[in-house]
Amino acid sequence: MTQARDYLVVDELTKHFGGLAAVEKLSFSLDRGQILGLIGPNGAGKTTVFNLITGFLPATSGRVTFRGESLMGKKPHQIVNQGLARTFQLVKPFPELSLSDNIRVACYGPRFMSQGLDEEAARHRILEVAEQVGLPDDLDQPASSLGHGDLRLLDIARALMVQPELLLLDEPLSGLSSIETQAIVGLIQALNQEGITLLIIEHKLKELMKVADRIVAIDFGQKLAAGTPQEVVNHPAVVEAYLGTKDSYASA
Amino acid sequence: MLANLKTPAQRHTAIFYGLIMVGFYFVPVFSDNFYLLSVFTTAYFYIIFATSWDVFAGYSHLMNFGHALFIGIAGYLTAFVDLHLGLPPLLVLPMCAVVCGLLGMFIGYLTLRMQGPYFAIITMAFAAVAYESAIMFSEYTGGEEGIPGIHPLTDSLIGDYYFVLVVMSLIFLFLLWFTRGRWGLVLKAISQNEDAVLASGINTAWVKIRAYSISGALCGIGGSVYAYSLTHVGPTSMEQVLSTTILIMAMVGGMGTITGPFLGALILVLFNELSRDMEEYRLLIYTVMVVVIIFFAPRGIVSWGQPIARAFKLGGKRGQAGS
Amino acid sequence: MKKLLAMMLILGLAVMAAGPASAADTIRIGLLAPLSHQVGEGEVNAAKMAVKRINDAGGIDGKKLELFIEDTEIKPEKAINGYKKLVMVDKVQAVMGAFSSGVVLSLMDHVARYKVPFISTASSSNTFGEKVAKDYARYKYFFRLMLNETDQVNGMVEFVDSFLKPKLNIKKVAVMAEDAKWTKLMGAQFVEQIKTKGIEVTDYIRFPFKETDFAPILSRVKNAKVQFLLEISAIADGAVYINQWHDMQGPPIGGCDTSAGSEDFWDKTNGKCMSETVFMYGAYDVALTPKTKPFWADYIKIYGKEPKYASGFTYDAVYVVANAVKAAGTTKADALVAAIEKTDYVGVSGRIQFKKNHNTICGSDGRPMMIWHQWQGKGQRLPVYPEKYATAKFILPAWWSVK
Amino acid sequence: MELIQEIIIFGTIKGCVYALIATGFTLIFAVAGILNLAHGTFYMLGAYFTYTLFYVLGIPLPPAILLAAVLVGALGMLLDRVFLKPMRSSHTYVLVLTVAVAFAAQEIILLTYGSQGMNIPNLIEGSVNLNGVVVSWHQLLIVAITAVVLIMLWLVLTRTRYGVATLAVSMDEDGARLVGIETEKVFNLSMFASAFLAAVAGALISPIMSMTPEMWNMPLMKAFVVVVVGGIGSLTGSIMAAFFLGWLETFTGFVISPKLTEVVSLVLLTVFLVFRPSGILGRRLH
Repeated sequence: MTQARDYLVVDELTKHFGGLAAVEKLSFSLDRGQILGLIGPNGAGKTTVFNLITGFLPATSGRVTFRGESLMGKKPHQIVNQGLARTFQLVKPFPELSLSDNIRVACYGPRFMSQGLDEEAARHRILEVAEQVGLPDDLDQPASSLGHGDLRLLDIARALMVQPELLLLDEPLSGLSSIETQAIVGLIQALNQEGITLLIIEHKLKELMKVADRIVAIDFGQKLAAGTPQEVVNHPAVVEAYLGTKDSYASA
Repeated sequence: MLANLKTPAQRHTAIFYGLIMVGFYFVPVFSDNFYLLSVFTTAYFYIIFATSWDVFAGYSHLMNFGHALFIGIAGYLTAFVDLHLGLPPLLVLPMCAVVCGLLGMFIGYLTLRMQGPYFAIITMAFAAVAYESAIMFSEYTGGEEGIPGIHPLTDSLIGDYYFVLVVMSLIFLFLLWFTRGRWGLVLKAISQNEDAVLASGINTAWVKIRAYSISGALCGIGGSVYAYSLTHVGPTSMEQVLSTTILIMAMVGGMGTITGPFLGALILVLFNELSRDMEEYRLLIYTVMVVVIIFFAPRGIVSWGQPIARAFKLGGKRGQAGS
Repeated sequence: MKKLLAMMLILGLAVMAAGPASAADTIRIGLLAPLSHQVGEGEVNAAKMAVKRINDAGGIDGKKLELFIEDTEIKPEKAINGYKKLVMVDKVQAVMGAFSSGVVLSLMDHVARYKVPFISTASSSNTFGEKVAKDYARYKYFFRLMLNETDQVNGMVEFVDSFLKPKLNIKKVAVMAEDAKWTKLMGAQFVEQIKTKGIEVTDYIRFPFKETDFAPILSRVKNAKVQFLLEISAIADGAVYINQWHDMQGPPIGGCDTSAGSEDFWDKTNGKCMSETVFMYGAYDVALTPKTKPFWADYIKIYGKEPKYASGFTYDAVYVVANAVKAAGTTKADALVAAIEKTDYVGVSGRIQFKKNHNTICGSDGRPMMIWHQWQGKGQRLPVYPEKYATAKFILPAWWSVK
Repeated sequence: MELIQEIIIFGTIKGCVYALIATGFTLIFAVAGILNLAHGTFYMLGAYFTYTLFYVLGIPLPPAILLAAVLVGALGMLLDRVFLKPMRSSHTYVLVLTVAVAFAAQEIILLTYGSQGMNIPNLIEGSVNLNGVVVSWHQLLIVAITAVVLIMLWLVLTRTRYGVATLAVSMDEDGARLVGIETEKVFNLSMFASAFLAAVAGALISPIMSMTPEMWNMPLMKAFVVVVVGGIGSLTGSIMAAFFLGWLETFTGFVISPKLTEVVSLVLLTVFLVFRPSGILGRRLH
């Protein structure tokens, strides 16, 4: 239905906060079905890129197109309804709602509602998604009772509920135990198998290299390198940017 | 709605409020004491005001400090329409609902981006503008003394009582239905994390505007009935102290539950009348209550339902009384 | 949850129990008054005084009077509720008092609905009488024992035209009135009538009760170079504008200022009210009727304060009702109304008779009338007009000279 | 042109009172993020305390005003310590609590002093003719006192340790804490200063406008307007906006209609909140 190449195109994207250039003329693209990793040191502007793509921040200049359509000037909820969902770096569930209600909220966007699905179908789908991401069985407990890892899963479940074609994950592995990390890596691969395209910000390069088809490295809002995982991590600019930081590939 | 009553606790809650409501309908059977009826009628008005406040402010946590605006606007509209056009209440009520609903939508649109204290100030400011205008345009509004002589709702006290009660019941039921469904869930989610709701593809701005509009419309109906019942409207119907009282009732009862503001309004009005001799101390007592509630029961009176029910061995292991 | 339910039940029962005491064999009179306003305080004191005197003298045909009081806070909604409570809970046979025409106007339809006679003793709107005249059957339960707007306008015009005009060489006046129903007609009629006397009105300003900044109004008046500023206020606090008037050195001021009708006004304004001339009625230390001066003295003896604007009228109203009950031999509303209509009673405020529209006959000698008092000396309020009752000479503000 | 002179003179007097009210309001908001709806209460208490000290205890007026302002300042600190400290971060809590305190204070004053207006005398009696405009010495004194108080505030904020700490906290609370500033102390002292300034304004204005238990409403609304128009958190902006509002209201009252003065400020408030929430000088709100 759409071309596989240039599924998501980020073209000379720029964001200035006052005098500070958070993102400067950043360009990259993502093909359908791919998993693209976005890496860079802390404060490199990765999350800003996510916020620009998903409409949470207005860009200063440049453009983003998804399936050939510009996303510029669109509101976050409109972008979601084009099939582009995201998670948050700081996990943001609804603490006082039950797990199932956390996921249920996403049922009430037009993307789900327009399919004419009723409450029964919604309930069915909630169970399905919860099982797929591996949430605890008791979906009536409030989200505030979950641990950090399960909250990540909950956030992903909520994003999956809108049935995205392209999923943006913001540091899905940070702060997780190794078992939890393995689970999410597995989940990412499974989702990709189902045909979901993924754009992932991640510090844990080892895990990211396992799943990513390509990687873009940025620093100070500018692109340092792009290519296969091996190419990027060995790129001199990337090595330089990472050396001396504890996030470097060598120590990961 | 009954389909949603999965747990025993929810069923007990429904029975509890159902009993109260039925009880209201039987009050005149036991006594036609004017004083008793007027106390309950006052309580019904405050229930309408507090629950309609709750559907927006309680759920979204955007503190509306100027809810009385809708009471006043509806009151003056009622006075004008009643005295100059002579329309019957059954036509005037929907009219007030529409006007206040549109007003709520307009204010909601203007204040969309505002957070926390800014939202509080602007709601106060809108009510204050209306209040000052009512005093300023005294040619039309009667100034500080307001407009007397609005025709009563019915010919008898009991008729008035039932009229107000029916309106209150309908509004209460509507709000329960509205908030127990997807709107309530989305509003609650917005109050906890608006970004995540946006990221779920929901136009949160529109949801909030709509909720504010509904809040205004329902309060407008209440305001209109209030004016009919007093046969008078004046700027006091938009006073800051009224807005604050509504807010305190809702908070004491428990925000974001509808049932909480219902109980809060009922209990505080009854308390107020019982302590008539202490009327001067009313706001003082309210203030102390607010402090106590915020520190010891931040979720309001409704949150006591659960432990009380547990003490009486009602409800399930994770009963959600009052929600 | 049962606990809650039990609590509610107890609350409900307690409310029911708070109902009326059983009707004893007394004549029950209700009083509506703004308790925290000095006019209301004067109404309450006067009514209590009258009730006590009648009871001390043996009551009416052996029956004692019983007084029930409700606060209006000068708010229509409170007054309506208060009237309903007096009528339905306390089961009074007549109600009197209230203050501010806006409040009384909102009561009129309830008086018509519940048919318990009401005597208004502190409100002047002409609308009351017009309503009674227009729909007698409906509004006949309503009486006013006080001067109405027309009476007061006539008094003010006469004072300005025949007394002040030659003294102050008046060519131009300005009017400032609080924005209330009772001043609506009064202000407009005064403006109209004073023009016919060859006096120009440069400004007719209406201000809200709670106005605190009078600089703009006083500036306009000063710049228009008027020789007299007519004030009309009762609910507003006169001290606010009198202080500013003094500090801005405005033109001679006078008229109706209820707050200046209280002896503490001098202290409240720190003496800045010096030369303000206000009219009083109902009670003053003047021999209008044989009862007027003794009432003034007795009131001060009992309460340690001077009577207020409405005190004399409220005092007389109690007697009017008591006499009517006696004459009618019943407390049934219609008979009581008929008896009140036939009233011819010399009270402390003058000789009381009601017109067909249930207004009091006012203005001429021996009837309820306005007597102008000026703040002078070291805080005395002395009668200066009509000459017959005057004990002091009219003075000018210190900064004013007649050109 | 007497009218222009009048507008300038009376507008300046008004502006001074608004500046006294609003600087304190801005200060505590900038420093502690507290939107204090009980700010007008300090103003009211300033007037009533002065009245009591002057009439009941017989203290001469100038020290009575000073003492009243110090007492109100202490009450402000008490309010901050007892009620606000535990939940300062919750805007909802602060708003509801302070508005509840404001109404409670109104009730207490009503019960103690009654609803009728009360007055204290001018600091200096008598009036002066300024080129055709008669103004009382008291009003001129308000201008002088405001100037002195604001200059002192400026000196305190720029020349003292406390002041520098206050400015630091208002810019970056966490940063200030990191460099060892005791933020709690700063909050507390700011609350004192805020309440003190409001109380002075209340005491100075009450001979002109009388005091009533409802008098706290006006200054609160004016503080909103001044703070929003001047830019939230900007002291300079607040002072500028205070005079702007004073002149604008006076112009409206003198030239257009006295009836419009109250509405002008409210309309200004709503327009700014909706269309320019950062005010004239304020930082942009995200």
